[in-house]
Amino acid sequence: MAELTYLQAISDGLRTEMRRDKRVFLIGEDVGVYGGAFKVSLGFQEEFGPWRVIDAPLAETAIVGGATGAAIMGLRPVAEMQFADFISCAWDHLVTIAAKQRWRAGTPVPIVVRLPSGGGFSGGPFHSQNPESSFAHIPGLKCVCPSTPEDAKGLLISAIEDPNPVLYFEHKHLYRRIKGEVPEERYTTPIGKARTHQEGSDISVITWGAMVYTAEEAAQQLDADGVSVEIIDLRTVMPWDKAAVLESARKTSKVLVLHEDTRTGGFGAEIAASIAEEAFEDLDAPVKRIAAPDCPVPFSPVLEKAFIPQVDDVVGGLRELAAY
Amino acid sequence: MAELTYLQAISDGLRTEMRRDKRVFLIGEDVGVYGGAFKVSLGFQEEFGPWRVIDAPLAETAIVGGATGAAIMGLRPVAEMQFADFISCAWDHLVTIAAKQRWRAGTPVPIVVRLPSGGGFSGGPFHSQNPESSFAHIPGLKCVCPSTPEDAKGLLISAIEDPNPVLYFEHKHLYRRIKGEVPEERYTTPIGKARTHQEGSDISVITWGAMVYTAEEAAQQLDADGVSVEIIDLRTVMPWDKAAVLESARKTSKVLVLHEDTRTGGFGAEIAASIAEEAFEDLDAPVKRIAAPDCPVPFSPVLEKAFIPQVDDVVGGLRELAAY
Amino acid sequence: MAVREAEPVGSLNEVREAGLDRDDLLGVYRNMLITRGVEERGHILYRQGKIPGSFYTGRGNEGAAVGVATAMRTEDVGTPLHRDMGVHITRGVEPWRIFAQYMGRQDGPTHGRDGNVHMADQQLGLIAMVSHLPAMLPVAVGCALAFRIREEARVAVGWFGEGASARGDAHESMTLAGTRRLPMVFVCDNNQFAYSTPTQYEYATEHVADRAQAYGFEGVVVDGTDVLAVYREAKRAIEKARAGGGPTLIECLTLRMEGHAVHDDAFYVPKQMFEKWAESDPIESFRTWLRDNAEMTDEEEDDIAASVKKLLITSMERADESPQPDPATLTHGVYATPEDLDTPHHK
Amino acid sequence: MAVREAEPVGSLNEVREAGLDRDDLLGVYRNMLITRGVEERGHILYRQGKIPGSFYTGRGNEGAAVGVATAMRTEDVGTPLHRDMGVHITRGVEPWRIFAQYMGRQDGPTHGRDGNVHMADQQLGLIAMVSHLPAMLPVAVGCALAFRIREEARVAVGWFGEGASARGDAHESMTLAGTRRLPMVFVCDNNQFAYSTPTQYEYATEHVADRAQAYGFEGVVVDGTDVLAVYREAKRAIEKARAGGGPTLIECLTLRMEGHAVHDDAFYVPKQMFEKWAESDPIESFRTWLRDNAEMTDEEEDDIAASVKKLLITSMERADESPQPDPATLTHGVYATPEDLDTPHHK
Ligand SMILES: Cc1ncc(C[n+]2csc(CCOP(=O)(O)OP(=O)(O)O)c2C)c(N)n1
Ligand SMILES: Cc1ncc(C[n+]2csc(CCOP(=O)(O)OP(=O)(O)O)c2C)c(N)n1
Ligand SMILES: [Mg+2]
Ligand SMILES: [Mg+2]
Repeated sequence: MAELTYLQAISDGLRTEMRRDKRVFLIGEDVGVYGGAFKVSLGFQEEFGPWRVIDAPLAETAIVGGATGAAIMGLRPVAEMQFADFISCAWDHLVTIAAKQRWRAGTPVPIVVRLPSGGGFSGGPFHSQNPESSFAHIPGLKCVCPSTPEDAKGLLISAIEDPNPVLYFEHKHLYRRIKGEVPEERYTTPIGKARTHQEGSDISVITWGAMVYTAEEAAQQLDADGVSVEIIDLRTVMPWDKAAVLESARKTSKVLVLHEDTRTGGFGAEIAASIAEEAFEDLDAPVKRIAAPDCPVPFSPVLEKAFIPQVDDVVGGLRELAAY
Repeated sequence: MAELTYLQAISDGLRTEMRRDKRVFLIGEDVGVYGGAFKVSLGFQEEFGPWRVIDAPLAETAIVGGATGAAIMGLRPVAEMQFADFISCAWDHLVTIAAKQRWRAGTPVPIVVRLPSGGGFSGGPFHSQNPESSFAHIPGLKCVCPSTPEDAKGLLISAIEDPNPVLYFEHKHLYRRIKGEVPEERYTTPIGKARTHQEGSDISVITWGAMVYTAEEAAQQLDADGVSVEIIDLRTVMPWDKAAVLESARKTSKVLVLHEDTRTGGFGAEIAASIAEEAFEDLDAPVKRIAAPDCPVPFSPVLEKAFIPQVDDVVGGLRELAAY
Repeated sequence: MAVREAEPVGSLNEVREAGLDRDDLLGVYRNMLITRGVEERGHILYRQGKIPGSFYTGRGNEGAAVGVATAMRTEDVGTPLHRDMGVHITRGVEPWRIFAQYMGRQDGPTHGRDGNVHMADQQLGLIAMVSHLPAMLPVAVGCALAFRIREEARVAVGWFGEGASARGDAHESMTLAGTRRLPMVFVCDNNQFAYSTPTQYEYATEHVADRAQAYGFEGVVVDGTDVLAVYREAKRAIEKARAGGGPTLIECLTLRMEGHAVHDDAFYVPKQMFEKWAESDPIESFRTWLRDNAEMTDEEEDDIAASVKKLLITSMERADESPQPDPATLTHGVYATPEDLDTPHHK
Repeated sequence: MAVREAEPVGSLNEVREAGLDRDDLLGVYRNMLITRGVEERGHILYRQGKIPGSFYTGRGNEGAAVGVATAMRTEDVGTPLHRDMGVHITRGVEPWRIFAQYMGRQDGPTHGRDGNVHMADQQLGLIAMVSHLPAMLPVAVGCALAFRIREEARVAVGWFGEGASARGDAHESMTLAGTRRLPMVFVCDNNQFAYSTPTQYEYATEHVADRAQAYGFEGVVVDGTDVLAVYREAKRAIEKARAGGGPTLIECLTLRMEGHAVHDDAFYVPKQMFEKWAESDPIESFRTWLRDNAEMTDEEEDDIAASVKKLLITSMERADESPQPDPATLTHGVYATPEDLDTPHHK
């Protein structure tokens, strides 16, 4: 085991697969000579050559559509968006072709799209978004959102191995801030299985990505109040581990769903609606949602703080639930 | 009052605005000489000339991005997608520019995008979709989904008048099947106000678009069982009339949310989650959702029937709720 | 701008040099007849109410589609569109499966999940089109990229209409293929209309092929009703790509001889255009050429016509026996399983 | 392919004919100094930790940006990008508001909601860019479309980088503008790198302007460090567009003289390239030209330098007094109200 940052764990996962399986290649803007905007693929072009680490033109449709074609020919493309925000330029290819080709024509499309996402560093409206909810609604796509270095590596390997299009959301705010033990060997983390980040008995928090740490800090404060909070890190949003969520909801009877994306129509709505429908008799309080407000992500630090759910917001929500 | 089809009512609304306000123009593929794939703008080019009824190149980004620019210059563009499905090609322009320009830079973008949507005629995976849920999640966009000829006209006029980007979903299956009285003069139907399609006291159905009629038929069957069903036609999905929905939910204590789009992460989740959160104490049963299953829209009639929620499915759901 | 305008094809000898012997030529003729026959029968089925939804054909494009497909090798791949039935036929898709597809039956390549020519047999090196045009071009370029990465001597062929040439997907595809000199051939089915829209609203050059230069490769315009000229140009481009010479854009000029789809009477196409192009019907032209240059006999001609007719009739019957898909399977296969990847392509 | 390569600018007389008198020229020089000064001061603020997020400049592009903007009339509109600070300065945006924008303060054009050059003063005929490149091009073409519909003698100018030229948005924009001959000028800031990516992976022609022909209009390449040559070409293109002559693509060739953004040391740019292009710094070149051709005196030069310096210092001070935005207003204005449309543009 080595202690790696979240970012190093992503690099490690990608390198592991590229060494193991020569069908795997990386394509994206500035991923080669530059090593990627965040240096995830630093040194990769030297190791794997220019045809397995491809500096693409500034053309997201060509990158994602091209990855689709290469996947159909038997390769295992990993496409990098420079920022998750730019995936909007390849929306059509993901929802129209990659998502539907298996069901429609029996053609699997095993691509991975890496999406540096999330805010917290004044990236502004177009370098901070968390678009996973939009994709989770499209049948045929998978969405994974690791929060720990260990899961970052294991889920990337699972994503590459998966025979479906997988959107891999890597949270930029965790890149260098979060460190953890990461096994050196190859391993996979299952897609569709939640992780209990911390056990508790009074309230469940269902969340993923950077919000796991916000929930953790808030839970510490609740602990001081004598309220025991369970944190479920969904890890993968599509498929999502409904069984684990319902189990936790039934145990605690009170649930807070927390995400960094905006509230209305966010994936938290699906989770809350499912719990409210399937654990109706077990709930002692309405399922509460905390998410970003319905507006773009602001640039100014004071505004961004008001936008991204903060520890205090979560503490407030948990206290409300505790008091219900 | 004249009796018009839903399609004629749309034409009527568009013609009314184009006659009244010379800032309004129509742009889309085949909208001019051909009168639009569904003939909504038949005869418009003769009346308004080729620069107010513009046959666009096959280029959805140019159409929607171009409409955005023209709107910023003070015009009131109405852009037609040949089928709603093709809006995926202009996703980026809607979510990146049109949706955010007002908040970000103080620049309103008063465009209307007309989206012939919905299934029921073997259009297959790419001519049948209902993509309103995807857009309803994006702050800054409005989504309207009329179900009656009267609302089709009034909401189109409201959409054109609205200073924001409005996605106007016109359901193809209603085009010629649904007729109704439509006032001849100009009028607006408010965006954000639901319509009680039928009053009832035992169960509320919250729905929109073509599903209003499915709900109506199902309600007739429940009536025979002695169960009184209230049908709320949301009419506009973003903003949605939460007050009206909560009021109905509180009255009946049992709610079914019904839509033609696929279930997981569909806008029904937002509605169900909101009701479950805000009317928690008033519910006598879990909020139930009926929607299309999580797969693309099939071509074959037998498959499509299994895909689009049918009267029997709704009857089943209502009976379950009634028995709860 | 300078593009090459391809010469018509001359003698049997010339064609032989390009790689087709007399038997091949009769095969090409047969494929063109099957192509048209499938679509004509489709029309009948449609009128009989057996085809749900809408219905599209490629009448007038049989030569272009069969010509290009004939120039492809087995190991090459392609993404044909709604005017390119001839590609499916030439690659060996059995007509009964196409009829089953039209009718939404279980034995169509998409098992009733999609309709029309939204289908393909991947074992035959074809990828099923989506409606969104020309979204298959980036996919085709991705195939070419895979061949380049693996250093395989294979070529990808991507089709697009002159209307769809206006979309960004065309540009990004040609940019990626051109900058990386990928083994890719772009085929533009220029049938002069995009639904009702004439070409001057789709592009502002004389030819779509003029654009090739803007991507650093060669463009050529060919009479799309001349199957052998199309074949020769496609062969040349495909082999050039295979040899590492980079992409080519081949523009096949035709007229869409019917409405955009079955409901459209094409009132917006001038009558004289139809009349003029009717004179160069690709099948009739090739038939005449075969008689004049390859001594096709009455007997041969009749044999082919009869065998095609029989094929079509039995195919329709067989298709009609195919069951409706089972609604219980509707949601199966939204996600692939690891076993799905266990195909020759994925080794 | 044939594009015109523009001549460098010659005498004062020639420039006068193109519409600039001596005072104008000193104004152009001043705008270039302010442009660079704003970005240099931005660097300082960034190092002082006063600018959140990242920070981008257009060093080396001052001549191109100011040159084009000088050729625009008040009633024309434009969509400048992240290398085009000179456009904002020339159109009259006050530097203190730009510093406030950089620092995310209330008085920046976006009130702290967006950062960097993601801003514009619409009253000055500019539209705020988004990050997504070149998504502002279709918007600019839409402005040109509005002018055409209303038959106004106005022109829209859209900027894009040579990297972003690879994206579909560029293609669809040029297609619509070219087929409809809209009053539109496309300006390519070709600074030879897209982040770290050199031009050969973005386009396969010699020049980006080679592509203009593929859209049926004229392309011209101009030395982007020669403000007067840029001005002349822009003037010509803008007036041609105004007169109904359709679009032009102007490619301004420069080198991006710093990293992509402040964190990037541009290790991938060969040293000699920097050295070579440093010799044709747009400001220094123009200063020399003014001394040689317009008899700019030491005194004039010092006056301008001093007034710019003063402007920048007071602007920074004023910006620093601007309050932080109020978090309570975060969600205001996601949707426009009817009153928002009550602007001159919307009558
Ligand atoms: C992105 C997209 N927009 C709109 C359509 C609707 N549509 C179907 S075919 C067609 C015309 C296509 O013209 P062209 O590319 O010339 O091909 P043709 O049908 O003439 O062969 C249109 C507009 C589509 N399929 N895809
Ligand atoms: C659609 C899109 N993809 C990726 C990016 C990330 N990005 C920002 S600037 C840049 C390079 C742009 O190159 P170019 O167009 O040449 O403009 P330059 O920055 O060199 O002026 C990239 C890739 C973006 N802004 N938009
Ligand atoms: Mg066509
Ligand atoms: Mg550049």
